[in-house]
Amino acid sequence: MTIQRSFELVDIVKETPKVSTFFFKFNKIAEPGQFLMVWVPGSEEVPMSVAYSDKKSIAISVAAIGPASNSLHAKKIGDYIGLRGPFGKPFTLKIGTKRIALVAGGYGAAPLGLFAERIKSSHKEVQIDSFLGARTREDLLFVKRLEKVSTVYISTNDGSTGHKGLVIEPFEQELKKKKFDCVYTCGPEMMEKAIFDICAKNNLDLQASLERIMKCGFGICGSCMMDDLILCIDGPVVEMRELKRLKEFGVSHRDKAGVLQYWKK
Amino acid sequence: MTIQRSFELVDIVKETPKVSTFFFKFNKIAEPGQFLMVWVPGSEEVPMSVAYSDKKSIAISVAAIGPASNSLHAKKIGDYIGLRGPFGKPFTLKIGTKRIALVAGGYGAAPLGLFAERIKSSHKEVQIDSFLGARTREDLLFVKRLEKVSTVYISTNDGSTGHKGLVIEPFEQELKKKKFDCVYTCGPEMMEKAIFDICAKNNLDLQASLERIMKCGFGICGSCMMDDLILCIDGPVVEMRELKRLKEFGVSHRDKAGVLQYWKK
Amino acid sequence: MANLRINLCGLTLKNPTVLAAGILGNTGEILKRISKHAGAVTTKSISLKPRDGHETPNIVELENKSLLNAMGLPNPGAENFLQELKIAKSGAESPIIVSCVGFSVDEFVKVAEKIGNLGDAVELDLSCPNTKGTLEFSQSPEVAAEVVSKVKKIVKKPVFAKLGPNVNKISEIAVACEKAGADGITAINTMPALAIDVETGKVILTNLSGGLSGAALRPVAVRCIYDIYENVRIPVIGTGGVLSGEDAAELMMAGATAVGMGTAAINEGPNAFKRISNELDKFLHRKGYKSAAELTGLAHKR
Amino acid sequence: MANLRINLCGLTLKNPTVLAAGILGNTGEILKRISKHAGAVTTKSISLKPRDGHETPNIVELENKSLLNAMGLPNPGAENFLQELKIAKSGAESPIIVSCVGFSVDEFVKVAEKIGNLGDAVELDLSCPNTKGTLEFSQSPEVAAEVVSKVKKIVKKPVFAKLGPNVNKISEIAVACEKAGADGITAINTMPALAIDVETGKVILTNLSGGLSGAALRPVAVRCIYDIYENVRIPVIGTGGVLSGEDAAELMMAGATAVGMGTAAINEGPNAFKRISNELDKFLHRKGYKSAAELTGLAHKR
Ligand SMILES: Cc1cc2nc3c(=O)[nH]c(=O)nc-3n(C[C@H](O)[C@H](O)[C@H](O)COP(=O)(O)OP(=O)(O)OC[C@H]3O[C@@H](n4cnc5c(N)ncnc54)[C@H](O)[C@@H]3O)c2cc1C
Ligand SMILES: Cc1cc2nc3c(=O)[nH]c(=O)nc-3n(C[C@H](O)[C@H](O)[C@H](O)COP(=O)(O)OP(=O)(O)OC[C@H]3O[C@@H](n4cnc5c(N)ncnc54)[C@H](O)[C@@H]3O)c2cc1C
Ligand SMILES: Cc1cc2nc3c(=O)[nH]c(=O)nc-3n(C[C@H](O)[C@H](O)[C@H](O)COP(=O)(O)O)c2cc1C
Ligand SMILES: Cc1cc2nc3c(=O)[nH]c(=O)nc-3n(C[C@H](O)[C@H](O)[C@H](O)COP(=O)(O)O)c2cc1C
Ligand code: FES
Ligand code: FES
Repeated sequence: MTIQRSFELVDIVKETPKVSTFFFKFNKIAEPGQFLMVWVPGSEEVPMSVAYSDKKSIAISVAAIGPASNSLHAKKIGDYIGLRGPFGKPFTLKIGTKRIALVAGGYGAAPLGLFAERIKSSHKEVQIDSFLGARTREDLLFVKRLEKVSTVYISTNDGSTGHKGLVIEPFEQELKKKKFDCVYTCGPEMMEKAIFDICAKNNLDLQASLERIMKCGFGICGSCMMDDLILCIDGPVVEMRELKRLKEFGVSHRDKAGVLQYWKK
Repeated sequence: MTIQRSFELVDIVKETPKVSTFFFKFNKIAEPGQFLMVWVPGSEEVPMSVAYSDKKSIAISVAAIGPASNSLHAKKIGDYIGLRGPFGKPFTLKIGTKRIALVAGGYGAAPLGLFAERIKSSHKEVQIDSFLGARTREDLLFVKRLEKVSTVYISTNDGSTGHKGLVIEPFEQELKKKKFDCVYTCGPEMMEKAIFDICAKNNLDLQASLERIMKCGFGICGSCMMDDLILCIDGPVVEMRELKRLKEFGVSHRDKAGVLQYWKK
Repeated sequence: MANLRINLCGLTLKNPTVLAAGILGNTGEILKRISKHAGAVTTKSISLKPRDGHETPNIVELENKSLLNAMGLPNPGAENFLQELKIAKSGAESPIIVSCVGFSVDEFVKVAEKIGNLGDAVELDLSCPNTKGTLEFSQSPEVAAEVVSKVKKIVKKPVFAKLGPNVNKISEIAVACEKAGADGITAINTMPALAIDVETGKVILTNLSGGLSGAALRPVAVRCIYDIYENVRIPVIGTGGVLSGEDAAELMMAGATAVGMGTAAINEGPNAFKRISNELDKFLHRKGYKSAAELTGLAHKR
Repeated sequence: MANLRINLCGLTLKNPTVLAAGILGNTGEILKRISKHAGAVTTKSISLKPRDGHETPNIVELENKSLLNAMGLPNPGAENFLQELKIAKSGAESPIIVSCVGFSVDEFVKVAEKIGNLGDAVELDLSCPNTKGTLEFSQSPEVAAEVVSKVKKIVKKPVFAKLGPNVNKISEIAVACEKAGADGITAINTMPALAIDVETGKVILTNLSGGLSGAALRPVAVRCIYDIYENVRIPVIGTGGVLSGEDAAELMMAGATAVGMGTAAINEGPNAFKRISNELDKFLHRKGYKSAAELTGLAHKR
């Protein structure tokens, strides 16, 4: 039999003007950082990080920006949406961890939000500092959700709330005062690269969730290859040790044909 | 994957000059009366009743009489033999049963032996009378096995031991003295038919294991059809209620092409 | 309850499930028994002379409810089958499709002459992969068409051409059959395959190769049905790997009017038809369809 | 430990497992990584120009470790692939088979000219069922032979012709390729199939049909390999549904010299090659075989 492809959309929560969270009836539990391949019947299939997950349901938080994401935003409760997965390596907590930092840009707050909740339910002792950044106040995602389980530092490009500027700045600030056992980041690659540089300089452990074109989710299409990593299998979460040796991180990615393309700086 | 086809032959026990019991490593448990499809690689596949069965092994007791059975007798410990199954409906014990009779001809003692042992391990209170028949003394199968769990009545055609004559005679004798809640029989069809007639006359419940050509074991080949029963699925054990309405029982059977053939009387 | 009734070439099927040819269908009594729940029943493929079929082993069980078989068309032959058909007709609760097979065009005609008008429809098994020569009837559009048109001259009942997947282009063969007068297509027969017992290094089936059926065949069947539906106007009895009501829905959405089932009936016995038509009913209800017939060809709408 | 080494047209494979074309094989670094455990690695099928492949969804997961895919041959194109091949060659630990694909005979020749001599062997993908026209190369003995003989004139390395199951008679095509000079056959490619999402009534793949691979394909692959082995003398890379060491043994007993794996590598990642060659080793040991090579064609002995 075809492994069940489409699942009932049971709830939609508008989070920001652009981002909504879509809840589905789904019985496989995902780990924070894992992703689903999401197909709106009649449209394309694209990867989406898991934002919530329990025994009965799963959710993704999607920014409406192009054909695939907009077609999902056009759906109503009761519709059926194709889901495959969960795929990939999740964020992990090392034994003995006392304090961590989460640095999120855009919908990166979704997997990090889930990660923070999971930590708080099983490892209450871990201190979490969350750094959230957005263009403007109303684009900030999961502020309340993260406030429940962590200390939140906000930045907006336009200064409409919190620190005016990049999310990196308050992070560097706190870094001077606190000892983070590990930093976790999910967001635009250039932001992640900047975090990586800071962590490398400060000898801090890091896990970054990387984004690539993913047309299959498990090792076929070749678009997600990054050096000798297959990001859909070996990632999307990649650890410091690996990040350090990756020549393509922050430099280049592959297009749908698998041709190497350089990021515009 | 091909569901495992061949299993290691781990022991061979010579029971009579013609019959040996073959033990295999096998992890499915069979009920008494169920059968296996047994394939000696390089030869044919034929049905065989289960003679012993536990979590780790299964056994069949086979009379060497023709090509298929002889090819099995030619095998050694360590060889691999194809087994499929177990298939079919087993003998069953009704609630409240106090005394039963087992009537076996030839290798019919194998499934009935297993049945008697299973009853004794879970329903100690049930009284069992076993009627075993054979041509001659040395052809008698499972006398000791059945003596452990039942009262055994022996008949041989040549009178070399026990009653001289048919197995039916001591059975009819005991019938006069005892009240059997159910009779169970497995052996040549004409013997079963005779038992059936006696039971019908005496208003006794009966379960008979019927034999037909079985080329598949689960409803395809059409050789085991008997009226509207598919004996490999609906049998081989058939209850009184069904036996009464079967026009072909003791009368006709089907050949490999599915053509109706009448038993020579 | 949704309306499960189907019109197949003028025959009324109480539900879309059909007993596929070659399984359980060689005696009148069994056909009658299965007709209680199946929308139609197909007989074993009947040849001119009785056939014992291939020596055992003739079947391999595969994982995931799939099978490999090389029965070799065991059947009592047309003459002996007259009596079985008579029994079947006396009290069958759904239409009887008489499957005919031949080892030459001429033999197809002779079998059809003998028994083709005694059921409610005829199916021509042009695609048995397990006997020498029989697969070829459906590997050439010309030969397939010749069998269909000659049988059509004799048989007054609807004639279905049964095709197999092991061809360059199944829709070409279907079109040829339609042009030759076929009233419907049955698709698909099994796919040639082979299994080896690695413990002994021996090919399992005495016939060496056999036909793959069941779950593994379903995606191939759905593709064939989809292609045929795009190219012909006559109805299709979709067959291949239907093990649940939703599987049946999938074949219908691909273009099937009715749905044949072989392996399901092997795995589960005659009860399969009741269970699967119940499941189909539930599916229709859950999704708000009023009738099973609405499903046919649904996936072709854009 | 049994001897797992295999000689394939003069190439030495450290074990019989081969990364099949189209999976994981589009960058030099990944090919290198997989070559650590696989006996040989096949590149993605490379066309003359870069191809994005079909729009997603391009894959359907089926029960029982089977897949349906219609990737549409995404690949960076021959020119861009030169660099990847250079990286792969610098440090690959097993032979690299360069898979070439074309949409005309001429294009096959051009791709082979550009990259055919840069690996250790060439495989001609004559049987991709998911792009218009590409399947036909292996559906006609003449066309298949033409591609093979023209490429043979250019390429100094062993040339394998990759065939698919969706033909009337695969052994005929294999014989034609052998006569045209092919050094080996790769069999089989995926089987055309289709899947519909019953909840929405929509065909899942954007390309509509796709190719069936994995467990469901294995019995078909075993049959094709068995047939080909009976009819040609050149070695066969058996491919289709190998998910365990015993599956690999089955394909080898049917006639394969080496064993390609696609779906296993998808299900499990690069680790599949290590696991399956370990399992094969254990199987050989348990059954008392001294070398993997002994298995090839074993099931043909009576
Ligand atoms: C691991 C991972 C997790 C992600 N998680 C989220 C998330 O939680 N929320 C969220 O909103 N987005 C997420 N994305 C991004 C998402 O996959 C899409 O890139 C995004 O929705 C934009 O696609 P679009 O078609 O709407 O718009 P555009 O960006 O305009 O895309 C144009 C076209 O490019 C192609 N395309 C773009 N991105 C991808 C991609 N990543 N893979 C394949 N094809 C692509 C498609 O054909 C698309 O139609 C994630 C991506 C990855 C790799
Ligand atoms: C439910 C059932 C349980 C059985 N249990 C036992 C048992 O426990 N012990 C035992 O010794 N025998 C049992 N038999 C009988 C057994 O299946 C064979 O009939 C018997 O072994 C004789 O086969 P043969 O080839 O040795 O000899 P022959 O009787 O000479 O047979 C000649 C040929 O006829 C065919 N043939 C004969 N019988 C069958 C059959 N039943 N099905 C298919 N083809 C057949 C074969 O092609 C065989 O080679 C059972 C039969 C059935 C139906
Ligand atoms: C054991 C077996 C015997 C079959 N015999 C015949 C036959 O005699 N004639 C025929 O047209 N098809 C025959 N078939 C093919 C089935 O009718 C059907 O087309 C095929 O099995 C696919 O359906 P399924 O997956 O539901 O089994 C046979 C199939 C099986 C499994
Ligand atoms: C996702 C996917 C992509 C494939 N792409 C190609 C390809 O580009 N060229 C090719 O010759 N075969 C391709 N194939 C076929 C495989 O190489 C292989 O022949 C087939 O999948 C059967 O093997 P498997 O069952 O081990 O997967 C592809 C198969 C899959 C599953
Ligand atoms: S998403 Fe296709 S290979 Fe990773
Ligand atoms: S044994 Fe074949 S139908 Fe019963």
